[in-house]
Amino acid sequence: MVPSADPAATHLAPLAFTVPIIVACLLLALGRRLPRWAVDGLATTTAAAVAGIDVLLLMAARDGRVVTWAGGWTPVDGTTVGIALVADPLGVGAALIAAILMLCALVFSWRYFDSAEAHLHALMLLFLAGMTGFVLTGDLFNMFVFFELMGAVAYALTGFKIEDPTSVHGALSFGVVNSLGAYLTLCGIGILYARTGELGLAQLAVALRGNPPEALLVTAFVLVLTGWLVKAAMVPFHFWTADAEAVAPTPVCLLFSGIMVALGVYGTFRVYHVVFAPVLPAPGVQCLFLVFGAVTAVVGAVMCFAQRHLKRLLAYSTIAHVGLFLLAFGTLDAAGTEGGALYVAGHAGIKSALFLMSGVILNRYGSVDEIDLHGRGRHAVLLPWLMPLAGLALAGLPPFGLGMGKAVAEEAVATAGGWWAVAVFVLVSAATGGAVIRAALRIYRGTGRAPEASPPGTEETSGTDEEAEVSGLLQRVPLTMLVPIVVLLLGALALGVVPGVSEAFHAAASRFTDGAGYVARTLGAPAPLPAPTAPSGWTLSGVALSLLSSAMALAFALAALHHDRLPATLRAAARPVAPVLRGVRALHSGHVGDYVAWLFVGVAVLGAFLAAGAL
Amino acid sequence: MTAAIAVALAMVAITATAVVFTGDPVRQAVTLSVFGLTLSVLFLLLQAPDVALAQIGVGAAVVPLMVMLTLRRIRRHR
Amino acid sequence: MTLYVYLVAGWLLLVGSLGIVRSRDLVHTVVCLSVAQSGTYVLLIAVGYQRGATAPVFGSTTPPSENVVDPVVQAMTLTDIVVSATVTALLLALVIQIAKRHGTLDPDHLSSLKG
Amino acid sequence: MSRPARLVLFLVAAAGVAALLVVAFLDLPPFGSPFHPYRDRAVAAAVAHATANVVGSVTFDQRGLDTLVEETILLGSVAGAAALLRPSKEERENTTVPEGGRVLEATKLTGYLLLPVTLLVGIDVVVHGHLTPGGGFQGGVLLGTAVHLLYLTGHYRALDRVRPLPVFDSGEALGAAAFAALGIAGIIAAGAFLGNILPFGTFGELLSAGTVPVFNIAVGVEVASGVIVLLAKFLEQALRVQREAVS
Amino acid sequence: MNPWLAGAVALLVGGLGPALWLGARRDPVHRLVGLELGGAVTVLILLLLSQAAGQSSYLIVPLALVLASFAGTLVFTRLLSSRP
Repeated sequence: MVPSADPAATHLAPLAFTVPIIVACLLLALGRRLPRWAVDGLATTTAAAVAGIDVLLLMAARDGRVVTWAGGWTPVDGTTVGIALVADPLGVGAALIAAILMLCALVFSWRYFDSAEAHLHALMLLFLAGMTGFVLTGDLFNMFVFFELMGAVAYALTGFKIEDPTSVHGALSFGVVNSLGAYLTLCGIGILYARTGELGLAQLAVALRGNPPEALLVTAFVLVLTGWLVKAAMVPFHFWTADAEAVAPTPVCLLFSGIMVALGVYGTFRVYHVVFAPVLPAPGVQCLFLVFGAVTAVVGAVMCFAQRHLKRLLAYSTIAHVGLFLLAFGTLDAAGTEGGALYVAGHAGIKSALFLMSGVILNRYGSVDEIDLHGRGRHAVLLPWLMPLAGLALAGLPPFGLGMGKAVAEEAVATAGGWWAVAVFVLVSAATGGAVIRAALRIYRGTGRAPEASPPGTEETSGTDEEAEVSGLLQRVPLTMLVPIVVLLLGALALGVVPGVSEAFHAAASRFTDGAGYVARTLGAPAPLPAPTAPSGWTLSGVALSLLSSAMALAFALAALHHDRLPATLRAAARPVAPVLRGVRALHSGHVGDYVAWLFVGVAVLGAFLAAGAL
Repeated sequence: MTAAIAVALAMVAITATAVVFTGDPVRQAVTLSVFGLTLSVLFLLLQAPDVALAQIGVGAAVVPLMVMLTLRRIRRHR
Repeated sequence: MTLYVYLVAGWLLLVGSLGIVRSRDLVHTVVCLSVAQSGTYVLLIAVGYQRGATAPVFGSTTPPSENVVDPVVQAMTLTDIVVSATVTALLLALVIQIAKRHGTLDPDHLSSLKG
Repeated sequence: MSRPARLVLFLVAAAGVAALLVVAFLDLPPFGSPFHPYRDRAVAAAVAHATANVVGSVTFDQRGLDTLVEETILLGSVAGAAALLRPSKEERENTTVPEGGRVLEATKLTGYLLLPVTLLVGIDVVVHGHLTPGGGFQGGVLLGTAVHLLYLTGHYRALDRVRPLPVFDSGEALGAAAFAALGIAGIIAAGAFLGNILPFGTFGELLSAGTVPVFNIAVGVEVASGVIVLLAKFLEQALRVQREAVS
Repeated sequence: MNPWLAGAVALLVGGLGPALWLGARRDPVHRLVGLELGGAVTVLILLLLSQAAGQSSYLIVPLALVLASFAGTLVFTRLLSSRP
């Protein structure tokens, strides 16, 4: 008999996405008749309820996994026709982050979009349902369907500000690239199904057991991963990200950047650990993610530092951090996964708070162009302190949770990749943090030279014509916008200081990397516990590196603000960088045809890389 | 049976190519409907009447209507 | 035959994508995306085919037998068709708004997002 | 990137992807082979639940979760498209409905005749979804299309009258909600989410397959309403919404 | 190959082929002729295929196609012209 937790706990997983679906239906059916406060209240309560369900599920899954067979098709002798929902701590943790971010986003939007009917709220709840289902399901095709739900709703949310030309343009690029990625994933699923006749992750693992690493598996792995990696914004699948995240309504950006891209990383490694780990040699896969992770991190960091459009800057910093997630999870071991998961959680808090701050700036000053806003925020009270602090935290300032994740991940990638991977971690987080600090100092302190009128027709997106999201600019920041920012920052701080966090993440990570245990538990066989390894947490070297990257972030920011006062030799050394930067920027053309061409380049290179490593 | 499937597949591939290489969206919309017809024949040949029905419903009426209404809206705007 | 059948599926996917890359009109782009998606229908349905078998529909007269094609891929394709129709609708809605805001549908002339 | 550069980049990459696909296809079981393990189990499971259309059984009983999410995609997309096609700030909706174009009398007559036929066939496809090919989605699309024969035969005003949008807006949402609620009813009655809680009945009869026909009807209502709402939004954009004259 | 199937193949080549040819060339109105021909031929092919498979339940497919292709053709006759 399989040890199962409280039988009531098995009903929690389906409820976690069915409840928001039902409430979204009610909002769409009654939306016209309900007053605005009722719509806000209902949506917010639902997000809170989902968070509550996630917490209960997390407690039930603490010591293992909660398996739910939809339709009651429990496997007999290891085979079944049904779909399993498999809740393990890392997956439920991701769902919980999504629900908390959704709660903050909905509270933040109480003063938002006075004209919109209940559509925005219903779409947000459906988006939450999609994200929750994606992490809970244990079936490959079901993952695809939830992925499409996330996608379809996300396209509509991105283009929600129909008066804004950039908004509809970014949404279309997002829609085309993301859909094409999903179709490639479906091809991969079809190939796997033809070979094995299975769709469940656990069943696929059983069917492939003992298979030699043949060409079919390489192709299937690459194709299945394409969709997830497009969502994760890995270079060269990342082009849609900045276009979509820079133009979506702020509460939506928060979810895209805080958790949606991380779910792409989650899907990638969930599929690898459960299905492909026994049949594709680990060194090749590890090498793949080290290389692509590093390239993604560097491209994201460079593009981030080069932006003046605040939301675009944050979007590129997300791409940079995705590169770091890939480096950490790409170690494929429990330590790296623990670091990566902590990093994702810490990043969710900090980056979401930063996006909310950019929303406040947009609605107060009517622009998100850092140059144009020079010194405009001198009289603000709280944000001049919070925004640079968040910038430092993004660079890894202890004791924020992001810093702890960074420290743990650095130690793991040093073992797997070498010192250069640690250097990438430090430099990339310093650059993204530095860009935020630079913008904060410019906007709120007026540091650096005042702007000259920029020549018209420059080839970059500045953010001066961004459409504000409230009717009339705000005179003061309302509490409903301030509280989510503070809560998110405090949450990120708590992650790094509350004792036991590291242990819990380590336990979750060792479950996540234990594919054999996942398969056994899902199909009803007793699962051997993975050998316990020692959790890491804050270490002396980790704190030192985090302090280093925070200091470097500050230095980068000041150097950018006072570049005319830098020594001439330093400026001469930086000169050859300019054409390279121009070249990289020119690739981000906003042209959907370019993006699709790059998508195929990515698939081909991934395939070649993996084939070289595996066969 | 195999011969019939082979012929239908060739027709699907040729029509799809014709749809893609038709640059003008108005003309393309008509050819897209023809493409939908070839797909439904292929599906029935492969013993999938459920799928053929869905393809007919979506491909023969709903999608062409959406595309043509979009084009009309755009033409009116210009 | 095996390679031919699956190559047609792959061809649809690739030629649809080629259409997106070459496209000079966003309506054309959206239609090409749906052509690319039809490659997945053909792949899935072909995977489920069995020579000499009939549809997995027994009706009230036919006695249930094992000699039917795979119903699972057919259910998957149905989902895929629904996704295709809805994504097409969403993208066409976006195209209408792009035409209004930019006055053009040629992707070469859309320049609001660069760098 | 310039057009030629983009095309060359794509063609080179696509050749790589094609190579990946070909090597995978060479390893697949031959086309038409009898290797379908999931099929064998699915047919047995469908017969056990007295569902004659195995595709229906897979869609609503065995893999009902996929379909719940699929219907949610439809709901979200229709709501999303409606939001994207709302009249923007500087636009207004024309209140005078254009009565469109000349249509041949014969076409009009055929349209009138086919409207009830299409409706009946649509209902038949929904109701017999668990027995014969078809189901909620296929029938729903036919139903949603049928109503638009009115517009296509030149009676946009008539269409506007027989199609009170708020009703269909709610109908779509309630159809989707019914699906999800049936899922929860499965927890309450059978202890399993989306469980098949009704008596299975006799194989091949109208009242058989347990909840499958109920799901079919819920989906049929949702899809028919969804198609109507979606096309209504496109029709509004094409025929009624106009930029406000600058005064 | 049973005669029904042979007929279907013949129609596929001799009927649907020319329809594709018409439906993929020149201006929209010419293509529409191809679509109308294709719709009619496809209905026949689907009828023959139902016979060939010996499954009367397949007949719902050509029936649905008759209805949908009537609507589909009207879409173009109505919207290809310049009137609303």
